[in-house]
Amino acid sequence: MTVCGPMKQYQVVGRKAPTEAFPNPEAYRMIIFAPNMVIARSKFWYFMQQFRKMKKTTGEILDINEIVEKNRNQVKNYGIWLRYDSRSGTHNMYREYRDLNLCGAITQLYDEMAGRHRTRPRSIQIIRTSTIATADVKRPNTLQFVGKGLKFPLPHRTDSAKRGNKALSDQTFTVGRPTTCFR
Amino acid sequence: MVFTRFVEVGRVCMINYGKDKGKLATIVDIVDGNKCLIDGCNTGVARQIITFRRIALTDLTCEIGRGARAACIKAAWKKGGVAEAWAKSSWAKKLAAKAVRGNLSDFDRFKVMVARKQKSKIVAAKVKSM
Amino acid sequence: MTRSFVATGGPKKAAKTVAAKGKSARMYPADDVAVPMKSRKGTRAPTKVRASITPGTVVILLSGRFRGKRAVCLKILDSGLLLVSGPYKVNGIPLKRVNQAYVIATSTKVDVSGVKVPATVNDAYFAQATSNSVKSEDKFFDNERKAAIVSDQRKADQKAVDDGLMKVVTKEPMLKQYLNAKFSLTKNDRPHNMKF
Amino acid sequence: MTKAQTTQPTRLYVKGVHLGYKRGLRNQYNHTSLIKISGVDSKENVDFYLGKKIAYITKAQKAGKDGSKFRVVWGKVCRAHGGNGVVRAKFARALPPQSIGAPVRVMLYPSRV
Repeated sequence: MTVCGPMKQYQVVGRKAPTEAFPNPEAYRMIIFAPNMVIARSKFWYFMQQFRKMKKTTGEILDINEIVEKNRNQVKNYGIWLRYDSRSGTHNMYREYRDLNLCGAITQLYDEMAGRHRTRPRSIQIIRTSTIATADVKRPNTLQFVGKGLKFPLPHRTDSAKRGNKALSDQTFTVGRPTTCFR
Repeated sequence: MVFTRFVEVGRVCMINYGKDKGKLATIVDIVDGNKCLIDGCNTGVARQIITFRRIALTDLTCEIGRGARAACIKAAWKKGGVAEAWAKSSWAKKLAAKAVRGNLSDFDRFKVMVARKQKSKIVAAKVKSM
Repeated sequence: MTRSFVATGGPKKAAKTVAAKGKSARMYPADDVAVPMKSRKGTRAPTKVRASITPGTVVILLSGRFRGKRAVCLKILDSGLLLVSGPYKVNGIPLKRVNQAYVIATSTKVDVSGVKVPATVNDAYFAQATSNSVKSEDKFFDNERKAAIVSDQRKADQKAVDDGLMKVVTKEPMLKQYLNAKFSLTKNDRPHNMKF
Repeated sequence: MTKAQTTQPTRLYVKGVHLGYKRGLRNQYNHTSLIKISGVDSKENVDFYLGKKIAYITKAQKAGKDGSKFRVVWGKVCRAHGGNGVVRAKFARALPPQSIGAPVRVMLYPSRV
């Protein structure tokens, strides 16, 4: 699987193609995270093959639709249980992210796993996800940002645009010295 | 050095990048060490997650709870008189003046130039007499 | 089509008459007769002057002797050139024609409805004058001096226009000084961001 | 101009610099020069300058036919070169290589404002 842009959440329903002997095979529903529907369908068959004796050539997708989170106005804590293959073995992991929606958290996860563990998207399997109440947050990095009365300054940074100039990051040379001091 | 402007819930900030550049928004929640959730219901900025690099903190704050809704923020702005306080700040005045200067016509620029000359003449005379 | 059966001339007289009736020609010339291509001169669409320039617009001249000076556009001539005047009394720009490409139109407008431009001031009025001066310039400096003598007619026209124009110009404060001043780019001027 | 040139009273051009020529990785196309116009940092800003005349001016030892020691190569702005405000320009004669890094004048005409 590849990751391109933000991940989306899909619900995929599929089953074995009906035959004379089994006119009404059982249907399976799965929640898949993928950047698009094509990849979601492919991912569905990848997991199905592991659980049941089914594959794409002998099966059919009954339904696929994107699940859009209703409340995208609040920052929530997401816990994600996953399994990934590193260069030396397979590991289980639990990670926490803060975001407006689950898909955003999943996107962060894929980015971070690539950065910290050089993990490719194809070797990540998401086992379970859930929103976590503030009291249940485990990871210190997340804990930092859920406390009450949190505030911190932005002490040393470059302004993205100064004196009508373009952002410093956009230009190779500039006559204006960056301001790094902010109140 | 003592800091006076903080990333905190209720802090009014100015967006300095992208299509909403130059507009005010309120920090509603802090996502992590790099980004926060802002809401610009008073200034037409959509509620969104934004990185700290793209905002500048102002001196102003308003009293809202974490994750406050648009209506709450609007009320808090009204109560705290944020819009008026902003209009009074020298930062806002500078921006306004800049906008006015940028829109001057050629004739207006000439008038400004003449006025400036007159002013400096008066100042120079005063300085000389001192 | 470089050749046409519909043309005047001996060999095609017959063809012409028949063509007029709408029948095919009974007789036609044995040889193809070369007919000169129709000239497109004179049928050119009149030059469009951009919307920012109207009679009364203060313009900044960009090239030539009066570059950087501001003048008032009085009229758009048939040739598409702009008739401008300083006024002469203010900044020394006489009644002259300029191409709109060499002019920045400012948003400042002067009410020129009261300014009467003599009807004789048209393209021909200037064409005559320029050809004279070009000739003399080619020769000697002395001749140029002579050519620089302005005819009384010109003086009268200039005066007529200036009188009307000065009335309007002096009415608006600072306008006279503005027209007298030169436009120049300075260190941090970005013409692409400027409003004129 | 036959008259003695005094200093130009007003600057009616924008300063530019000849950066080099249009080129690929291995080929260079001298017929088109890249010009950096001062203060132009984005493609949107380039729009104002499209079609504007550019003068590359040098001073020579001997006066030319017109009696002036200044030589001019005229060109004009063709289009933007990428998105950072650099423009492509065509000159009546391709600019010489020693002009790379040299100032050019981007005139304000033909004007569209």
